[in-house]
Amino acid sequence: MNRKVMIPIASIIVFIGFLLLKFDFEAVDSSQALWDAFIVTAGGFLTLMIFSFLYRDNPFYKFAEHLYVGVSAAYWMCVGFWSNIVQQAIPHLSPWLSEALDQPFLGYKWDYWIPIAFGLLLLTRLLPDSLKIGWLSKWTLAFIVASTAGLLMTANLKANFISQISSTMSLPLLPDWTGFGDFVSNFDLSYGGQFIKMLSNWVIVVGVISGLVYFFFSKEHTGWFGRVSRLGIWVLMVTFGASFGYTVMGRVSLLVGRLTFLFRDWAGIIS
Amino acid sequence: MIQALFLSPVFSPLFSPLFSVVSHGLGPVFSWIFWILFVAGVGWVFWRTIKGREVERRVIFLMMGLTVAGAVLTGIVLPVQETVVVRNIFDTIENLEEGDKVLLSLDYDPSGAPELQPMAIAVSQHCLEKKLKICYMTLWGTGGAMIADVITAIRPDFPELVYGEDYCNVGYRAGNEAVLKVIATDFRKTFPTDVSGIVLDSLPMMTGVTACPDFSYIVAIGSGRPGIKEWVEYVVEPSGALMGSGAAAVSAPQLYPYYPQQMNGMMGGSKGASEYEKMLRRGYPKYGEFRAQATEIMGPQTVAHVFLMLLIIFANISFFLAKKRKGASA
Amino acid sequence: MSRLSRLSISRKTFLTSLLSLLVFAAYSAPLLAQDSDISVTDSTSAELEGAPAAPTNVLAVDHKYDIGEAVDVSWDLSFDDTAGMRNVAGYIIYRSVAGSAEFDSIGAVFSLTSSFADIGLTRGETYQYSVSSYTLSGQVSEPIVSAEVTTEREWFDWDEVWVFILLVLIGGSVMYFIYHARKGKQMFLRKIAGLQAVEEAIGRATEMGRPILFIPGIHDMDDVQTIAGMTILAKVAKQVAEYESRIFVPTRASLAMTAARETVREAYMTAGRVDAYRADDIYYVTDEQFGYVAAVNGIMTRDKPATCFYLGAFFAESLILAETGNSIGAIQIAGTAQPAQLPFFVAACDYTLIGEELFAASAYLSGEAKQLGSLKGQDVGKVIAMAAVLIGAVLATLGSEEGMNIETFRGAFHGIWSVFGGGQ
Amino acid sequence: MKRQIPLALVFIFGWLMLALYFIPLEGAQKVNENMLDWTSIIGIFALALGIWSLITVNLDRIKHKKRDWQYSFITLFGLFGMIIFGLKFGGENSMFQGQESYMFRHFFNDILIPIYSTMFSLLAFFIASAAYRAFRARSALASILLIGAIIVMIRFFPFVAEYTRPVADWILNVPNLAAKRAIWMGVGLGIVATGLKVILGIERAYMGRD
Repeated sequence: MNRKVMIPIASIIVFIGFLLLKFDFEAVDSSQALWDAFIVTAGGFLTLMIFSFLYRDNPFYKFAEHLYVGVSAAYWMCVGFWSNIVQQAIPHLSPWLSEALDQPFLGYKWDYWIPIAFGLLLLTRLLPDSLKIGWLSKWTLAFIVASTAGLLMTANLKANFISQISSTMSLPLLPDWTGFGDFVSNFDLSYGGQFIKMLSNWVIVVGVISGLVYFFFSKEHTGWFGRVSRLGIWVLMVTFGASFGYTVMGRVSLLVGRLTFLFRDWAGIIS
Repeated sequence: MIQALFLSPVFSPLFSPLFSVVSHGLGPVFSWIFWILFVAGVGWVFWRTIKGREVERRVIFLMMGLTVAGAVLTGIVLPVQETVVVRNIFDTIENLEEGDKVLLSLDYDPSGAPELQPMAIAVSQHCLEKKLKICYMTLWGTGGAMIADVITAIRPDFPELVYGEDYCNVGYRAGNEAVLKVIATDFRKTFPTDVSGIVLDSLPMMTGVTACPDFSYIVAIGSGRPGIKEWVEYVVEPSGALMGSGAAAVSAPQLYPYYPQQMNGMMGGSKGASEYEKMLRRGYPKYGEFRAQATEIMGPQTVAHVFLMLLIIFANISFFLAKKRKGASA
Repeated sequence: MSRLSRLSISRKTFLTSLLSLLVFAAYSAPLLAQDSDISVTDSTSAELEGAPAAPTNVLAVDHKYDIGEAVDVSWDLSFDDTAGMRNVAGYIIYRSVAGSAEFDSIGAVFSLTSSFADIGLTRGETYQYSVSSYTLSGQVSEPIVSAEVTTEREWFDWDEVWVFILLVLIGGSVMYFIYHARKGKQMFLRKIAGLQAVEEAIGRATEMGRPILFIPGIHDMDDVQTIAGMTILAKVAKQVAEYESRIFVPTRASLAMTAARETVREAYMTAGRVDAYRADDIYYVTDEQFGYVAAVNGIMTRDKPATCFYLGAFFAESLILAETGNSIGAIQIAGTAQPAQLPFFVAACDYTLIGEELFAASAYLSGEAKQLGSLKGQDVGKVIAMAAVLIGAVLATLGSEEGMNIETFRGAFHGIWSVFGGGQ
Repeated sequence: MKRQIPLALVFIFGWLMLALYFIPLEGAQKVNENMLDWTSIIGIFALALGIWSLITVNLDRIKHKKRDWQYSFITLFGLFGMIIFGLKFGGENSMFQGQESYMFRHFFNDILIPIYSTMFSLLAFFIASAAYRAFRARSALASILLIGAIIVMIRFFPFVAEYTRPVADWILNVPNLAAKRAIWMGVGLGIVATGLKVILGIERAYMGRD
């Protein structure tokens, strides 16, 4: 027997062995117990299959990957179909369809025909090319892209542009300033101190402006302009480094979650 | 015998400030084996670095896996330092009055759960200790399961809770930002019923709640879009509701700009969660260390951090050595 | 050089216009606030035994700029809230409908709050409001009644006037420069490192006989980043077609797949190689974020693309993709407007387009004059932002100093600030 | 015609959506809110195209016995299996209850979520290898990246944290804020310009030709 046959068979045997280990033979509801055992066993095996990708691509990873793709695609399609079409659109389109699909009819809403019509236009792509109406699908594309572009322009201008400007333009460059003498005699390096406050405001104002200069396209980045733009990219880089460092924590916690599952729920090593 | 040796007064004080070991781990013998292996592995990587060889990525993967696995198995717990950003949330809830309503939005899925679920649980426990009323909701389709898990986790501590009076779950509505836009002014328009179809008006705790600002405090715990940013944009800014948040470590830095104006506090990643757990533990000692989920995660995280820092240092040593060698040969 | 000098003139014009707008806003803001249908009702001292002092100056004003469904109620804080007994726990707001003397309680706010927005009213109806203060022990002051107010509809949302003005300014300059560029005006543009590498990277893939992988982000066509990614895909695909190489475009979103197919087919047609176009190389994988990542990882390790493009909206998967790409030795060019993912692309990819550069890239690559013109329009937006930040900082600084006669500046600053939505 | 109508649609809907933002009109807000519903309904039709593509690609692979064609069976098996679980028929006692079906929900929650979380947790490994490679003081920019990362990373250590924490917090709160704001402003401008180009029909690569 070659490896192509041996590996799947061996895996199935190991899987069933594990399943038996996890199966609670004293359970009242044996089908429920079987399902519980199956969930834990399969979860653990699939976890290991995905981890095996770290070593290299292999049949186990391929198995998990292909299964994942198929099942998740179907999952999102079913969820989308039931919640967006059946529960959302149908009850406003036709009493007959609503009844057939067990949904309460909620009254006609003509505007739900718009997406349905555009959706059907999209499906012209599925018709044979000889019909030559596939181009109708572009209407839908045009509709979605244009209306979301129109919506996003204002929303983004407000949230990303105006609100960022308005929260930056209120920073005094000399906070709590009562004179140079006071500044020197009360010099304080603590976090809430005047010096740090001042430094922070300067860094934000200078950082924002130099960052914007870095993004400037229509002027060559040379001379003083180049120096400011250089400062801008430095600020960006410090930030990127810092964000990267900050993220490590969260990523490791995900691994901890997985390994805890493996050790506790699956292998039962720790309690 | 061996155990007694490791637990002897000679050794334990040496390490007690560094870390302690929780009861469910594999015990001190294993911890020693683990630390020896860890040091040996790091030493080996260092040796290769000195000899000017790159460390292969698989070796890094293996070391990383062993480090975290070892730390999980030993159950290391490290001391936590509190910060004001987290304390603000704790204090806000601490200062609310009995019967006040809190809206808890869990906008994440199982991948965010290791970091965020502990926050949701700790905040829920705190609210219930203060006899506040909690309304759960989610903007993520997968969030319903998260809410169910949180409720299952807190129920045993509060057996007397009555659904509809002390807490309720309005569940998920599709529409992302649109949901927020609407509930900022009209809660019932989007959530006419709770998750199981009960009309909201028939739940005693929801009388008087017409819009988001009717909640004394909103805690949005989220890991992406729609999440905290959307809460700020579509609820806090237009309606002026008081909000605190819990963010995944990855998105926390970019949410800092909203603190303290738009949200009065933020828990960032498991670090923030473990801080909250610590505060909770101090105020309500019945929440022991063993039940603090985020605190448990912190140990392995820190060990992984040490490893990563060492890797970066080694990488730079090897880089400079290589440069020097190149300079010498040229 | 004449080109540059003309540029600086236009910039000056924009700065001046912006400044004058800001000053205008600063002066008009107080005027807007003082509306005619304001009523002033003076309160007398508390008549009820133990009750707190009542609030004063209760105003009810139709909420401007809406469809006529809201009224803003405001008042001056009770004497016992800020000073005096300091026992005010909050305020209760009552409402009555046109002439009826019956006031219903419609809401309450905490102490130190002096406004309330009543929403969900009927347009054209006349209402009257009254406000009382109350203490924790339950004593309520006499209610202070406002004048009548009628809800009105307006046709322009003046709350959003700044969005409108900036949209006109920025959109206008984008269109202006597009128009100018169309007329054949040459424009200087700085280099973007990642974009210059595109052609080289495609060439390298062709030489090595390996395919090219293009990921247009994980969002659908309702994200502008995806649209920017598609425009770049058009240029990349055209070059791929010319070099007779092969391109894979797995997508996470189904509409993005449709768009990508149109894009690539068009590119192949332009290159005159429509017969080489393979629709099956552009395919939908799954909506599941990490299911998609798992599949793309598989494609990378099995097909070993020599070049990987990641241009669009990315989330946590950014690093998984980039590291897997790195392990197969691919040249990687990434670009996204997600600030949280930029660090990973910067660390793991050869070239990264940061934020706005992603949107600029499509214009750069197209090389069309009208596309390039828009970049200059974007720069005008940056000048506005910089000017606003600088002016704001200077005004705030002056405003924080004591003893200088700068009341005018201060007033102007607060006006601008409040109009911009600050200080709320 | 084929070319003009989509461009006209783009123009009309683009300006309409833009204008509705500024008009306080019952209908305007309704359209704004409905737009999201509409997009998701159209998304389902688009998904049909997607699923169709997934099926044909996999069938093609099996038919031509392309590399790894055996695995296409697994994808198709998963796909159709899940679709069957997601069907709804047979009344209340049937095991097919659409998305409420026991098997449908649990298959996803209990089998696929583990894969999902595991994929996500691969990041812990990749972040290590990326850090090892990228954080070397090769150039001025790389050094700055390195410094930023190091300062923030040591803030988590219990002992040094006392001293490094304020610095790290400051970096995360101040320069980080400045950089993010600059990026956001740029992105805002980029989106406005791109949106405008889309509405004006200048940016239309996504629509192809013919």
